[in-house]
Amino acid sequence: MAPTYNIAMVSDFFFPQPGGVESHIYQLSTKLMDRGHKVIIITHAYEGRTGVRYLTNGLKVYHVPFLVIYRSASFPTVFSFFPIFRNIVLRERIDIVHGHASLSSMCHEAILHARTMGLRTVFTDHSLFGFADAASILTNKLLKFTLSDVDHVICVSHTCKENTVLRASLDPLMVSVIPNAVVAENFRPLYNPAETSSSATHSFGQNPPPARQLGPHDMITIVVISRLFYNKGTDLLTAAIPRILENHPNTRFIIAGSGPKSIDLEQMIEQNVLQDRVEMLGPVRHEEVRDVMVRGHIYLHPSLTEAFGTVIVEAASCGLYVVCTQVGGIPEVLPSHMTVFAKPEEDDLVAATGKAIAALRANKVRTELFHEQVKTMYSWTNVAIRTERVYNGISGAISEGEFYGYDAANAASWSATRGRSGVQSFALIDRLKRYYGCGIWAGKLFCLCVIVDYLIFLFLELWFPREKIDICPDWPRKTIDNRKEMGKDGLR
Amino acid sequence: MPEHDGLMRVFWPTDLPRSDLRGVVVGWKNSAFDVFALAILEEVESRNVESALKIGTLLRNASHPVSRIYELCGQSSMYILGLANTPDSVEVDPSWIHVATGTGSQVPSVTCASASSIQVVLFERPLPGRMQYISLNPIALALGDKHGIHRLDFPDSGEEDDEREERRKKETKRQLVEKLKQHSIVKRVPSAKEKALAKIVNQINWAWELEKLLQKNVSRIGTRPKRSLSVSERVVESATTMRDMMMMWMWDLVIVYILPVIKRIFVLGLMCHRVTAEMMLLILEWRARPKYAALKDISATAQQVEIRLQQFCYWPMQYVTLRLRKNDWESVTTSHPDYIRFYNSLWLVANDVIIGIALGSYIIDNATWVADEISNLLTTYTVEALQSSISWLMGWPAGLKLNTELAAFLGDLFLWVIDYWSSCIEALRPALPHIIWVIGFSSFAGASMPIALFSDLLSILTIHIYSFYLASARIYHWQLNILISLFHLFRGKKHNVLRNRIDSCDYDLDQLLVGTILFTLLFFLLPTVVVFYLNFAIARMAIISIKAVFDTMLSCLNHFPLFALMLRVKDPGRLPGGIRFELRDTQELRLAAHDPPKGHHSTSVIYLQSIPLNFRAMFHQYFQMGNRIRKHYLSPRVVLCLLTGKFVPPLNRKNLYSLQYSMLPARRAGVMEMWDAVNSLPATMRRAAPASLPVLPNGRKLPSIYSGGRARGYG
Amino acid sequence: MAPPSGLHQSAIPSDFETSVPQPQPGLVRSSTAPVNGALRSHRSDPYHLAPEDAFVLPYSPRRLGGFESGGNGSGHESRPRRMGRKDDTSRSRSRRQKRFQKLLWVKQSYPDNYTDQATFLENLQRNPRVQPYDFWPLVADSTVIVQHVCSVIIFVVCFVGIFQERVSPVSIVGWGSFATFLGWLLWDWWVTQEEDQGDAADGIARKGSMRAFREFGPPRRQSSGLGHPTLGTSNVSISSMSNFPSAASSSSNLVQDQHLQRPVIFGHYNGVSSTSLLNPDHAFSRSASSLHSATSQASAAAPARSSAGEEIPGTSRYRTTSPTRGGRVRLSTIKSAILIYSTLLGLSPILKSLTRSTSSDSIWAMSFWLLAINIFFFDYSGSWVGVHKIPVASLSTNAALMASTVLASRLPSTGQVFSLTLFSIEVFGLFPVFRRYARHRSWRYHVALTVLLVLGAGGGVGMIMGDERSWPWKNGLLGMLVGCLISALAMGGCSWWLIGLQKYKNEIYGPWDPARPIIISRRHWDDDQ
Amino acid sequence: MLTTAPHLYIRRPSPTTAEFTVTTCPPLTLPLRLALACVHAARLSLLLAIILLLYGRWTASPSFLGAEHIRALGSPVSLLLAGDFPSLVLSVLQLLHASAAGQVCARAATHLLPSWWGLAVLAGALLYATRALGRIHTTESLLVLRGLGIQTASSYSSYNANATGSSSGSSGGSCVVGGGGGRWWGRIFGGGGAGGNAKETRFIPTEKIQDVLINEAFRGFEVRYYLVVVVEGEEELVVVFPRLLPRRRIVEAVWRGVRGCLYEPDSSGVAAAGGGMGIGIGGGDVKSVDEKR
Repeated sequence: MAPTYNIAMVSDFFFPQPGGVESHIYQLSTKLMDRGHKVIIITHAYEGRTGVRYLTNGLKVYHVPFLVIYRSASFPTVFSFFPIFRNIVLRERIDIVHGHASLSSMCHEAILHARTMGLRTVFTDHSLFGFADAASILTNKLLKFTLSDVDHVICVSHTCKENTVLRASLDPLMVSVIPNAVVAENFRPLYNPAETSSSATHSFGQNPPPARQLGPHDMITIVVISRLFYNKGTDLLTAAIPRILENHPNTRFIIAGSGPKSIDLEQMIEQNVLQDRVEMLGPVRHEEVRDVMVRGHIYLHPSLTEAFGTVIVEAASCGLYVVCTQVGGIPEVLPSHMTVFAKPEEDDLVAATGKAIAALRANKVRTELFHEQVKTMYSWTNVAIRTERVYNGISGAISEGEFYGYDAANAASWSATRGRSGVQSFALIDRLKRYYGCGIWAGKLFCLCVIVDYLIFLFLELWFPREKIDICPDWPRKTIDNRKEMGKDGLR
Repeated sequence: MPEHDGLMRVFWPTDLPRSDLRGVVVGWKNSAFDVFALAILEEVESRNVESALKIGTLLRNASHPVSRIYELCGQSSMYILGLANTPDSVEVDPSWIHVATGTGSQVPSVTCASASSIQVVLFERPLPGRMQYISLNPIALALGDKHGIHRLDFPDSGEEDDEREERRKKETKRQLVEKLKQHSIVKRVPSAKEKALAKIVNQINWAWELEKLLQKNVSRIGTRPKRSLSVSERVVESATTMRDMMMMWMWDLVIVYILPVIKRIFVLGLMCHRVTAEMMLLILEWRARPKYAALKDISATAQQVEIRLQQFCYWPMQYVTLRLRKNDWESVTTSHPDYIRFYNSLWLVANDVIIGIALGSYIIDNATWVADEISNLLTTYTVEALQSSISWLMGWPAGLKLNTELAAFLGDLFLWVIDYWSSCIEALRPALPHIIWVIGFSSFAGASMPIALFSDLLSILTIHIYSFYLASARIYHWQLNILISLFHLFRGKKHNVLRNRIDSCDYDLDQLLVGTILFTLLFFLLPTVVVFYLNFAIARMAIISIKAVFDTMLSCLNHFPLFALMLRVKDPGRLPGGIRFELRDTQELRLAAHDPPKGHHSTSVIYLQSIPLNFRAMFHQYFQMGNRIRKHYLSPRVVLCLLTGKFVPPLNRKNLYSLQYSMLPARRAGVMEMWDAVNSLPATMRRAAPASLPVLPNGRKLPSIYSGGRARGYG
Repeated sequence: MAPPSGLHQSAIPSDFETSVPQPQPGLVRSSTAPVNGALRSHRSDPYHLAPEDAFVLPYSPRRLGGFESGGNGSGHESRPRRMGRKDDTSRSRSRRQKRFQKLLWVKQSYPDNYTDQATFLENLQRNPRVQPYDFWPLVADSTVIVQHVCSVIIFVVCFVGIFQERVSPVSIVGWGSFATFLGWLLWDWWVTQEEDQGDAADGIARKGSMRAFREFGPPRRQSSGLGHPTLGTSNVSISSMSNFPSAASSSSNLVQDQHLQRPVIFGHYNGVSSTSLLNPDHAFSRSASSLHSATSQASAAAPARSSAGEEIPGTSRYRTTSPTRGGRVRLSTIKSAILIYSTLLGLSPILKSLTRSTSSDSIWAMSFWLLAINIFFFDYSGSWVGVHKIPVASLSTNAALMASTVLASRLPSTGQVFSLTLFSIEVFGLFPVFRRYARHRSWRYHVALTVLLVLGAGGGVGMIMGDERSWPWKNGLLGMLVGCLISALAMGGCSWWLIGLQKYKNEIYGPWDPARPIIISRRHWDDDQ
Repeated sequence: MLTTAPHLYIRRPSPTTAEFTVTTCPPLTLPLRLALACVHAARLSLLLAIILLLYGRWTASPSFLGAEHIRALGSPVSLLLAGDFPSLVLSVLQLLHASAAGQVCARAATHLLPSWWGLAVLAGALLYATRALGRIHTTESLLVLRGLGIQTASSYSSYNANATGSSSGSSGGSCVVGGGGGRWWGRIFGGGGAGGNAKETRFIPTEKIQDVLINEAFRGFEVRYYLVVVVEGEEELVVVFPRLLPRRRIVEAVWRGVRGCLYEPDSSGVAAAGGGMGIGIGGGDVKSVDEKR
């Protein structure tokens, strides 16, 4: 039986705030709990969500009261989080701290403190950053600080992995690529609403659902669901929509989402009179996304940067033909027969959409098969299993050679700077060595921070002794049959 | 009985007379195993008592209808609960209890055959004659029917946003509570015992009177040897009856002939007073538009007069309601808060008048001195201090970089107005002693009147500061806005009204030039305006705080819970603030109870006390008012207004005085209603007249209570 | 920001604008391919990840660190890829078991943290669009800054002169106004010339911007048609007389694959090629911030401009037909001049006493900082956006004007105040426009102007430095000499230094960078509404 | 030494009635009693010192009546007999003032505190000190009566650390909010019955009890367990043992006890079973509790 762990997911972003990271954390935790681990979530207090809460499946959420600055990213106070974090970790008997989202300062602090307390740490990066502008440079420094002493890093796509390796100058072997997933049951196409998940084992060919034929003059609906920010490519969208509608008579748009750019869209609609062909729904809740998607045939995703792009997987799972820009990790996500790629240019986008529409009209695309295929590609259980392997690796449950692959021997060339992460020792001097390599001035500064952190840790051990902290009872753990899961997902 | 878990609950009055005689315990049976002992009838046979209970001899010649007892105690009849001081040899109904009330032990030892464990709840019977009673939730000193009207009254006041915000918070909290309801594991239906608590409270309140009644009728029970009276006793008896006859005759005489005349005159007087009051109230509350402020919102005096009139209109109604309680049992506790409120307001007015007389006489005696003082204060603080400060600002004060020309201009302007004003004050000075005298004279209507007048006088005499404040605030605000927009222009941006954000915009050259020069100009002129503005703003704030002090004094004078405090000191039993239990140590009970406890019996003795109302609840409304004032003046909103030169509104009088209305009904009774009420009173008196006859012997029976009750009541 | 970097950033785009036209964010990684329908079908853009990329054998496997500039590599690499894509499906299916693919949707037999030496970081590129500066163009570009600094110095000199009552304010403002008038006449003459060409070139514009007409009907014809041809021709003219250093510099500053660019530009229809230059938003953002935020700035600025469109009658006014246009322009110019004149006349008495209570030192410090702001935030990019769209860098102009106002308020008499303020308006408000236009007009004027300014500034400083009683012209000449020396040293030294700094440049680009979208039709629905 | 960690007493005379008391008061041993006595002596002397300071300041002030005038009032004993309390107080104070300590205080008052302001500040500070000293032990109790309801009581004076159960139940043990103030008022109005027992009780009838559950909340730098009663129709939860917040062991014991004692056996089975759930269902309404903090 595989060992089970007590895992604490730390991030600034969690429900009730909607978003990709949030649902990722929730789904992953749920699946991990199904696999018999104990998972708690530490995030900051939201409006109307404070204190300690239990979600329905026994997932425990600590909403730590913290000051929130921009877009629910909490104010970076390096050390003030430590006492309460230590208290939670001790009372929950945590042995693995798993931070999410490189923009959440809470996660970084948690990883730092966890290392000080001698826990294993994992970090999951959900976003891409450039190297040019000042903000990203600052973020990269911070990330380097955190990740120079982390046990393992998980990225959602290969592009994300490259980016993270470069940003934090990491050993590529301690960075795993584990994609996001979708709950395929929640994103069923319209035509077979009552479909059991038992058919997940179908191969593509056998008993396919009836193909829906599309006449040459049927109305083709193009769906766009995204927050209307600049980096979501709303400008492209705004520029492309009138031309697409001009080129293809029987098409209409459904746009869901809100943001600063929505005004531009409305302006565009009013200017060349398109009110009857473009429908703006405004913000939709995550559970309504499917209902919006199934109203359309094509999903248009004009994003300018995207680490993974869960939404296009959801769209494909809903049986939509996806037109997306060829940026970031998007090309890795879906096979080419589900997508039409476009360069982030107005003309190219228009042309790609035209190609997609033409293909649909010619009924060349078997969109009704997408659901099954996507279901076999992405499942949270699979993600959970792979994450579990990472946990096993860092906690030494599986041997290092196995974990770091066959070339662990010659990989020494890769890990020039730091020791093997699997055996990363908690000795203060080793950690200081690692931090010192972060830069000329930054290295010294980081070492200072670490030393202060360690002193605080000693003081806390003295002031709030461990035996004064109540151990809280575990939610009854689930036990699963590992082999079945393995067989089901057919992974290694 | 489904919820029978062998728990026997016995309510036992501690102050039942203790004796070693055998007796029958009579009381209520709320449910099986939940009994309430009323009295021990001594030396009677249980079956006689049973029959007597059936035919109701025990409640003979009650002073008031008996049915009311049953309806209020929630039981249809009394039962025999058990026997007292009987040897265990006597075989009885197993559900009966055996009580041993030895004179030695203050706690009776209760045993029951069919109960595995027993709760003995001891309590002390409140004396209805003294208007003592117990209740589960604290007595309400304020009328409760405000809030609906409170909302309707001023939707457009300054408090509005705060209140809305409060309401929002309440709403979210309510939703949380709703969510919490879904969390409870098992929803259990409360057992009969648990539902009985309200009834039991009533029964406790009734216990004293009922016990007295029962004891009075004990003599009628059973075959007691009725020995004939001796002669002497007969003589005495006839004499007493004779005297009673005489008194009753005279009493009738008074009631029939003299009383109606007096009452009629009194009622007529009341009515015409009421009509005049109505008219004055109409004047006071008249407002041109619903938005506009009525007279009573503007001046404190009008407010004060209005309150007094409202009280005068309310008293007769209160009195009528209080009179009605005379022809009911004294244990009916519904009207006690009314009683307290009524006499509280009476007392307050009396105190007010007393203090007022002292104050008024003092003021009248040395009106001239007071007038001089006031005029000196006025000249020193509202004229000279202002002048000196302005002239100080005119020469560069404290190294502030003021613009000389502008400072000179503004200073001269204000100085000129002040000179004009001071000349007006001079003109007014000779009349001041008369005004003071009038104020002093007005204080014979109560000390609150001169205070209100003073606060009005203050606001009238400092009207120039107010206007200065307004003017400087306007200028400052205007200049600030222009500066902000010009600063946007300076940065080459402009505020986009449509999207409510700052957009970048390329201006024409000439726009830029003129805008920049103006910006520089205003920027360097700003400090001058700021210091002047601040000067007047501070003065304004000082005046507002003084007026706030006045208002607080007024509200203290008008609504200090004086009577309640007195009661709290004298007889805490009359202000119930809830109940509390105390678990008594049972081993001492065991020692006290001489019989060794039976094995399966585990008895727990609980002591029930009524906790008097705490002081926080009494002064609750003052806390409320304090909160209001704090929220209005110490809020960041006000600071923001001060900084941006917006007009800081004074606290809306209605909000401040909502405390004061809490003693008055939301809408006062119309003239006709009052007429009906006052006329309904004599009829009730008639009905009450025969009923009030046995009150006398009754009163003779317990003189202490009645004298006590009356004296404390009306004294 | 530090002066050298500022100089660097502002120097590059300035050359793009005046030089060969090209699609707007012309250097974006994702758009180095022409925006051409014929070329779009095959992938000529190697930096994109595509699903197929996982199957084909990469041309030159790269490691961390071992990179040459991605630009040249791209050209060779695109070919074998294109061939390899013919039969990708069959081959990939055969290899699916053993080959590692950079895909997420295939279940592959490698651990999650497996790092494929071949495909890992294959798309990383370093300094893809660093172009080596060469010396003379940089010097030529730095003349703009020298001009501005010199004009500021001249202004300060004038103030000191007035303040020490060595020069009479009236003479200064008189000469200033006279020069301004001359400048205006010259400018007006140029304007009329250009508009004649513009009307002549209207026909070309018709053909060029067909799509614009289709989208936005006849009433907008003039507006959308007007802009391009003038610029189209001007571009042609400039690039034709490319023996001048300016053109040389601009062409040198182009992207490495010019051979690819040029046919595109001229093969491409005129509307598109010139709109990107015409778009004032881009001009602004270019000058204001680095290349990355270009489009963001533009999109932010777009609505503002659109809403500003109605307010300023000028824009709509210029769209009328040519003959009466010039007259109206002159009328409006005269009107605004009169307006400013009277405003100053009215305000100067107040200005005189404005800062009397403030101590002189603080005033000096304040004006110094304001002038510094002016120098640093000045719009050095000679971005040419049409005759009547005078791009005024608001912040710098306002700062200079405020400084002059503050300085003027130190002067004792109203006349001095008035004249100084007026002079400052001429120097900071109008003169830059003239300079820019002169530079756009011909390089010769530009150089002459620069020399004049340097001489004047040096001489003025010399005269101020020197004491009164001795003969001032000696000092003046000395000052001119020194000034010329200093400016020459500065221009040469700074350029040399900047070139020296180039080798420390290390930019990393990859698929993770947010793409910069190419949006063509924005201008249409931005400008006219 | 004076206090211990909060620990639990249970008095349960019958299975349907139980009182859970959590107190910081260790069992009263002789040294403890001595220490308490010392503390009280210190407080008394402090109070006396304050009074003497004020009095000394007063004697120094011109508005003083004059010592001989006060002596003329007569001996304290006679005044006591006469029942003239103000002058009695005066004379006693005068006597004390005449004593050595009084002299010291007076000198201190006249020299150290030239202004009334300083004096007032000092007096306030000392008073506060005495009151703060007053709270040595905190005792909070929970009384469960089947069929009646739950009553929480918390008292935190040094007298009745162990008097919660056996305080003589005469009428009107005053219930006043607020710590020391409560004690003073209790002295005055409580009829002396409760012996200065500032006891804050709250009775909740059974049918208004919606649920009794254990919850967690952030407090300062830690997460604490606490027992909470959900009252129907109220938006604030009633926290049991609000000041002590005992540890999980105690809280759970009390919770099980309440479940078993309050309800009839059929539902108490559910209570025993719902151990984890009792903790689990707490999540709902941490907000109001947090606001309580």
